[in-house]
Amino acid sequence: MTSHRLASGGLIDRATPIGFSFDGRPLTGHAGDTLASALVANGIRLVGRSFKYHRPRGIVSAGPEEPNALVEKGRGPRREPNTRATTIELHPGLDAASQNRWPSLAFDIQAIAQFAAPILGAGFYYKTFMWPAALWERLYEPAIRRAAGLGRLSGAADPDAYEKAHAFCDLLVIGAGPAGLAAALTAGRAGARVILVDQDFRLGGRLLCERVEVDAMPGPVWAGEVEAELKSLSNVRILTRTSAFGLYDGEVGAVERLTDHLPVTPAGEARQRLWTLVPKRILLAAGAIERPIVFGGNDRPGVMLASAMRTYVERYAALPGRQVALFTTTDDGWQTAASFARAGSPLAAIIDARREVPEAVRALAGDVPVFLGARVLDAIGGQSLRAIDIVGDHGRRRLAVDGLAVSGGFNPDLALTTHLGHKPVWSDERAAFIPGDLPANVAVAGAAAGRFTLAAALADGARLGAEAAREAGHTPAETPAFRAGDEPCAVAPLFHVEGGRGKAFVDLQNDVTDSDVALAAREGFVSVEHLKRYTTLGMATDQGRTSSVNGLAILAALTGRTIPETGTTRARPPHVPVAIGALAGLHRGRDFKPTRLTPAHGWAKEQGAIFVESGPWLRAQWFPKAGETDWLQSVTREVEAVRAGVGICDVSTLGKIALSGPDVGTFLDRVYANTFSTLPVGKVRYGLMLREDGFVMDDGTTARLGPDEWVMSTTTANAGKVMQHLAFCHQVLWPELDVQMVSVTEQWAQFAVAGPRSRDLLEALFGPEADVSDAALPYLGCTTLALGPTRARLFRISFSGERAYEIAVPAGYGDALARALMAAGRDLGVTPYGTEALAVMRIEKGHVAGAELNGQTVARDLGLGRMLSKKKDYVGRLMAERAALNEASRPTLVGLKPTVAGVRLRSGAHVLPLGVPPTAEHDQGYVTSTAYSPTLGSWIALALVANGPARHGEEVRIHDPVRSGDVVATIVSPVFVDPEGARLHG
Amino acid sequence: MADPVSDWTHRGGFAGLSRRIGSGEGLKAVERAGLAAATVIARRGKAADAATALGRMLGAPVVDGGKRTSGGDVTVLGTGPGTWLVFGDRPALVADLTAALDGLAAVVDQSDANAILDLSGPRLVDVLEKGLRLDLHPAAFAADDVAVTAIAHVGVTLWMSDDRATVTLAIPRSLAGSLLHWLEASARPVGLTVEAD
Amino acid sequence: MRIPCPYCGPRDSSEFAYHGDAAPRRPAVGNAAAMADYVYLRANPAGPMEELWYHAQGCRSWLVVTRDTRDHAISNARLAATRSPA
Amino acid sequence: MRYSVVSLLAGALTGNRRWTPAWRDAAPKPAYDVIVIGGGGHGLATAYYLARTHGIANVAVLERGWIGGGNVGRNTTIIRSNYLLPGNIPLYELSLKLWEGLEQDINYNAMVSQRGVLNLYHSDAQRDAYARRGNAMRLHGIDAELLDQGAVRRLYPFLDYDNARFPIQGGLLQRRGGTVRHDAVAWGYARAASDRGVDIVQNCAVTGFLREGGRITGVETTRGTIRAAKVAMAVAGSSSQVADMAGFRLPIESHVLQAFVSEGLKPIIPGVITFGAGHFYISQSDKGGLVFGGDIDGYNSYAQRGNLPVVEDVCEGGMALMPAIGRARMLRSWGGVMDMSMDGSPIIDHAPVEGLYLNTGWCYGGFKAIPGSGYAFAHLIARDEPHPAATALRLDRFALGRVIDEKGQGAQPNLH
Ligand SMILES: Cc1cc2nc3c(=O)[nH]c(=O)nc-3n(C[C@H](O)[C@H](O)[C@H](O)COP(=O)(O)OP(=O)(O)OC[C@H]3O[C@@H](n4cnc5c(N)ncnc54)[C@H](O)[C@@H]3O)c2cc1C
Ligand SMILES: NC(=O)c1ccc[n+]([C@@H]2O[C@H](COP(=O)([O-])OP(=O)(O)OC[C@H]3O[C@@H](n4cnc5c(N)ncnc54)[C@H](O)[C@@H]3O)[C@@H](O)[C@H]2O)c1
Ligand SMILES: Cc1cc2nc3c(=O)[nH]c(=O)nc-3n(C[C@H](O)[C@H](O)[C@H](O)COP(=O)(O)O)c2cc1C
Ligand SMILES: [Zn+2]
Repeated sequence: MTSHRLASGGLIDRATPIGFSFDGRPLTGHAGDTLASALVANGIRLVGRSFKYHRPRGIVSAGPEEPNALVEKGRGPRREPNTRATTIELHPGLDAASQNRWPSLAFDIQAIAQFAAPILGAGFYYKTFMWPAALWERLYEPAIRRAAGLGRLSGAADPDAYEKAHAFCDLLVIGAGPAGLAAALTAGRAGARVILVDQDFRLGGRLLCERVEVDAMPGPVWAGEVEAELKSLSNVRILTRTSAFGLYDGEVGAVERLTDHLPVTPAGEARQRLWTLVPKRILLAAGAIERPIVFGGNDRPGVMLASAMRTYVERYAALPGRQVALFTTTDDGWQTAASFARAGSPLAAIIDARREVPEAVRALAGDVPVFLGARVLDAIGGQSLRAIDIVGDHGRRRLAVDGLAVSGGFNPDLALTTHLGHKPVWSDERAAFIPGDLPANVAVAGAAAGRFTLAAALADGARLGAEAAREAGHTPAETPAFRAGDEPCAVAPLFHVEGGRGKAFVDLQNDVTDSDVALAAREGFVSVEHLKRYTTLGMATDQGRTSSVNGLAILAALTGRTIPETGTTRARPPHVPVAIGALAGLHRGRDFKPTRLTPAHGWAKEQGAIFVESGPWLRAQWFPKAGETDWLQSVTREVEAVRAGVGICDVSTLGKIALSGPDVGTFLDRVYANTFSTLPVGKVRYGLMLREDGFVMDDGTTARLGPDEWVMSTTTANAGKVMQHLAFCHQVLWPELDVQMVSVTEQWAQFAVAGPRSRDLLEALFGPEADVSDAALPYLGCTTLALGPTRARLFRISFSGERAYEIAVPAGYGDALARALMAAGRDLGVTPYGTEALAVMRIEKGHVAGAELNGQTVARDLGLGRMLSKKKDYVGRLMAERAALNEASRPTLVGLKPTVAGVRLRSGAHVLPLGVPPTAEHDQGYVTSTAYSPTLGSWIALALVANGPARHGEEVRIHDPVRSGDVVATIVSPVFVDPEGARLHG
Repeated sequence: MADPVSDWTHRGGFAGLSRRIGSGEGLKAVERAGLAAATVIARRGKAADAATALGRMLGAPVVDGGKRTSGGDVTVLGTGPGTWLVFGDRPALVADLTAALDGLAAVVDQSDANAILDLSGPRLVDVLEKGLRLDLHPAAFAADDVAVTAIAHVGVTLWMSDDRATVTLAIPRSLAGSLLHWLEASARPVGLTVEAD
Repeated sequence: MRIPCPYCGPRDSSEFAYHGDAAPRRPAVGNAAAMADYVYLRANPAGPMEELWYHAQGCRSWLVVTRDTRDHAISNARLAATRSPA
Repeated sequence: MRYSVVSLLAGALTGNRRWTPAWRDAAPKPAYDVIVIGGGGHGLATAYYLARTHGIANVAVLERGWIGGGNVGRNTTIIRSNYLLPGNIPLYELSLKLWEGLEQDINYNAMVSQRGVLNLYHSDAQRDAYARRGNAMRLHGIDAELLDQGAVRRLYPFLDYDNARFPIQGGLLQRRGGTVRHDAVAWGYARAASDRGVDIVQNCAVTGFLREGGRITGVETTRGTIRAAKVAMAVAGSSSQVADMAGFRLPIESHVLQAFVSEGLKPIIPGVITFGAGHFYISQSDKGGLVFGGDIDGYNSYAQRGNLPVVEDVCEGGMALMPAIGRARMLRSWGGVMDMSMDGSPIIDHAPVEGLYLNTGWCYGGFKAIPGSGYAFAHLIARDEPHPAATALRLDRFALGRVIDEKGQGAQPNLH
């Protein structure tokens, strides 16, 4: 047995010893322990250092509200900083270390900070470090940053997996103490769908920590029986190790720790699971958190919440001290005296600030020196408590103790009810904030509602559980009356004992003292929110669970206001800190976003394609051949092959929308800037689509394959946006139009076949029966032809400027089509080409694409002004006609050629006149797209330049300071290759 | 010249993706390949008539709502107002629909647009809830309900068998690999078998 | 936030795309000033507001949703296509 | 009282009892030369520069709650001037220059920390867009560096370079960008303005306007009627509400943006990083918290809080960018109500009603603009002509088509 473990009792498994280590020291605990209880059982006091003054600190609580006992759990990439020792379930091999200290926990150099405390008061940094200005980033700030912070991240990628899940229920019960268990059982028995969550690994809440009986059973036994019955109900789901952390609109966020308590994460299992719970009703039964009292030296290791002391004794059979005194203002504190007495280690003294204590309460203590109407002024000690100074009617007195249990009242754990903006209200009677206005579907039970007795908790749970069941359409057989005692629970509020010599901490973790609160008040930070921000009170990892109320009570006293007048700060999610990994779940690394693959992806991979992310898609960027060492070499070869012979390119990623219905023509006339109602069957037309604000949204082609069979294509990037826009136009603007449309992007695999020999390839592909002659399929024609077992759509359109076609087949044949095209073109030297070659050729032809359709350009800027119909209304027309958008000085599309051959142009460079300094006033535009043109044997570019079309022939400066580029280029027509368009037909 | 058109193999979205993860027992995913499919969108004001015509074709009433109706080899899924996704085990599905719905609805071939998986097994619901933001409890989701929704950022159309033992997901075929990746990650602890085309 | 799609039932808001106030109606042809108002000016009320949402990952309907911008409470949702013309 | 090491030491020796309120908590007078509505960063800075630069000290800042309780006190503290468009750049650069001398000017350490802002790119197209922007900055005399992947790796070795869905190719770095302690900006300006005679009036909500003829001559408030020769509004997310009181509509929607802070950690992230393939940006506060954020929730809201799906979206971006933060825990999340404009750029202009001045449309980027905006707004109010750095930020630009649309998203505020 370890030094402070009781010989019997508790809910630990004495048969299962567990080895673990703290700061490298090997120790032993038991199954059922937390790290904190195991440390207590081993007599370890000093567990951490405080944030600012590096004061020695010990364990204060037995739950997630713990401000002090934060440790780094685990090693290497699994190291988890700031983990509360009070919530770590002990497991074999657990390796925990203290943090924020150097060189060691016992001897921490930065502890000298506490001697400078008078100048390190609240907000001191706002008042200094201003001179000389340059030293802030170089000296002061790095020093502050190093001293601040708590634990360390490993710096390596988190090796564990996380997952997410959704669940739905009639009633979500948060907290499985007596109130939550009673509610879940009542609603569950009635047949309601119940989810019961508790952050603990064992159900029961305070029942596990108190000597109480329910239905004549010891608390833990009753909890076990209820758990067994709940588990037998198929309509009830129990989630242990699960913290509900946030109330959102209609949803509750919770995080389940799946494997944190296991020595090693089983392969394939996630570490944690993020739950989104969607309940019809929520019952908050989260209990209450005990409130400490602020007095001198109240941070000494050994000073602990009275209920936490009891928890260690009753649940974990671990004795937090051998000479323990109690400082209380509550009846409940006296229960701790009873626990210690039962454990054979009666308290050294009881100091109750109240002058009168009911006899029944006094009886709990047994034969212990009691000081009524007294206070603890100072706790004395260094790394461990040695004595306390008390004052009272008897005068001043020093008591030698090694532990001090403190009970200042209870704060109902109501934060979740405030996440949607509702505020709790102060109750003088209970000396606590209790539920005020609540969200519509939320109820609160038990200690969380400020009803502090066990009987009340059970009754609340049963009543509200039954209510929720009824609301969900079930009839509870009867509301069970759980039998339990009504223990005394009076409180006389005491927040602060003035006059001590030691520092009196309000916020233990952030080292905020009573004098910091006083200083803030003096300096005008008298709004609670100002107080919080100026002193950082309540901003630590515990979010003020044990400090906020004391802080505002002290502020209230200083400013002559009541507590309700002073008000509370706003609580926010997450209620308990949640691993960022859990909030991300699966979606990291390559799973960050889904990946779309074209039907012929496998074929392209076989061809050795280099792929590029294109929005959600992966597209073949180029197809390197053996011996090619540089992308430009491959791309140049691909371009030359297309321009000289024939190439094929997978364009399946283009958005495709099927349209049908009598009003398609009218509809297209309204959504496109140019006219479509006149498009004959068998024809394709290039279309330009504007946003309503007049700027260009997208371009593409629409083909009319039959009288009522239209298919629109969009750019890859804008496919979703255009579909949504068309649905808007149809459903919101013109529901009277009889138009049907649906995306068919997935249905069709599509390949461009381009080059002077493209028709030859088609002839080989489709065979002699098919007529792909220019007469049958002229430029901008379209048709449907049999191809193998299917039918292909054939469009004669060209992005490259060459004679070109696009062939579409049902996606299941996409891979076959690629292979068939390669086979049919073998003798023609068919060359697969990727998006780079595609881009080179469109730049050579002056076709605009994503870089020019950047949402900042109007049709006129792109040289497409003549496409804007004057004969009809369409989306964007009126706004595009605004004078400012038609000024010649707007940057307008031009081509650029370097004056010196071989010089490279880069997109993003700006265009300036020659012979002027490179300043903003001379900025005349920028380069949008560049390529090495094998056809011209030169780098070329498209650019948007002020007055561009009027300046062909002018030499300009292409200024690219971020890449140290500065070259001269000539403004030319944006169409570099075949301006007459002869090749389209030839 | 070799006949380029000789080996036109049709490939499903999950082609080549068969696998077994862990015990393989918790969940079974079987690709349903080769189904013909079409989107049917009622002409303006003709949703009810189109539903009736679809019902006639199936021999079971079809409604304008998120419901599944099966008849013979054809399954009609309501996917939006006046819109249905129809699956059928017959090559002529699109032609048959076009004939049956003449003047009532647009019929658009989608036979190759979707990759379809039948999911079944003892841990079906446990795995699905890791991606689906829908309540599949019988009280909330009837056996003939259809949902168009998303799993792990992938759009899905979901329906189930009458005995609720099989849940079918139709997803855009380009995303088959991504969906499978989610499925693998989610089913790994319980085991997964994928049988693809 | 769960949006009660009239076709699909209640769904998580992340399935929807937002378009904002449903009150402005696209003006008739020819009126540039009215069009600029329609495109750019918003009442942006703090309180109940009718607004357009698109069920992008569901039935692909545009909805008119009545939602209070102060607390996100949704009191109604209907198909935009069935609302009366302006 | 002047703040310095000396005063700090003197304070310490006297038990810190001699400190006085940082600013006077004034009660409203019946009339002022200028009333500034809104005790956020912009309002307080405006008042300060009215007093300091234009000698107009008979000014009241009316704040409905406590100063700094709005967006100035809840943002991710990033400052930078790496803007693209000529309409925007001068104002943000003016602002950055003012940040650089702010602490000495107002005698308050707001912890202006020029630790560098790095925007990552993940594709050639994005690289070129950043080159365009970096070049625009350089033409305006602003520092900008385009880094390749190797250089980014040297700065931030723990980003996901090798297993990423959208691999990092490089970044645009502005070394002069960084962070500033948000609350200190409000308190520092309030103190400096108050020292120059400005009345800081808290718990005073403007509920209506006084008018004579067509002109605004004062305001109705929860603390009575107050007259003023000029009334200036700088109420951020509440702009439409206040405009409504004056009878006009704005090209503004109010949207909620969430922000997040982790538990305190030892320094790991030296500068500010912005993910280019998702919505995520992050820095580490001097206290050790990772301060991060992402996209707006995307719907109109005055609730000052957001929802879980966006929290998840932001964290997905975070883990995709830097999987080393998986075991860091999110400590707190909150929301702010932003004045999202129709082109994503701000407005500093006369209001359509005489006597009223308009400062709005800062979207989720107005913190960095506080000194510059306050300076330019004070100029407009004092001289009735726009400051040279703000000539493009006009209200009529929407009707005219002179929008300043950095992202090219058009009149859809939730996309900016
Ligand atoms: C989460 C978040 C992150 C952000 N991150 C950044 C960032 O990293 N970098 C950046 O540059 N910007 C950022 N911003 C934006 C920036 O915070 C805002 O643009 C800027 O603070 C707005 O100006 P302000 O400070 O004057 O606003 P606020 O501080 O909101 O001030 C407006 C004030 O007006 C008051 N008010 C409103 N109505 C009335 C009335 N009727 N009567 C009296 N008073 C009234 C309000 O109470 C409020 O105090 C962020 C914003 C948020 C919400
Ligand atoms: N006499 C007194 O002054 C006094 C004061 C306070 C409490 N009590 C006793 O405490 C008990 C109160 O019962 P109860 O059921 O209301 O509370 P409880 O404290 O017994 O149970 C609350 C449960 O909620 C869980 N929980 C809290 N927040 C959670 C979250 N966000 N997510 C998941 N789980 C969460 C806790 O782990 C705990 O198990 C009674 O036994 C009562 O006698 C007495
Ligand atoms: C840069 C920055 C850092 C913050 N750091 C912390 C912190 O360490 N701890 C904390 O509790 N809150 C922190 N906050 C959040 C504030 O507590 C608060 O949530 C925020 O200012 C919004 O106010 P509200 O939540 O009261 O509405 C921080 C906020 C900002 C803007
Ligand atoms: Zn829907």
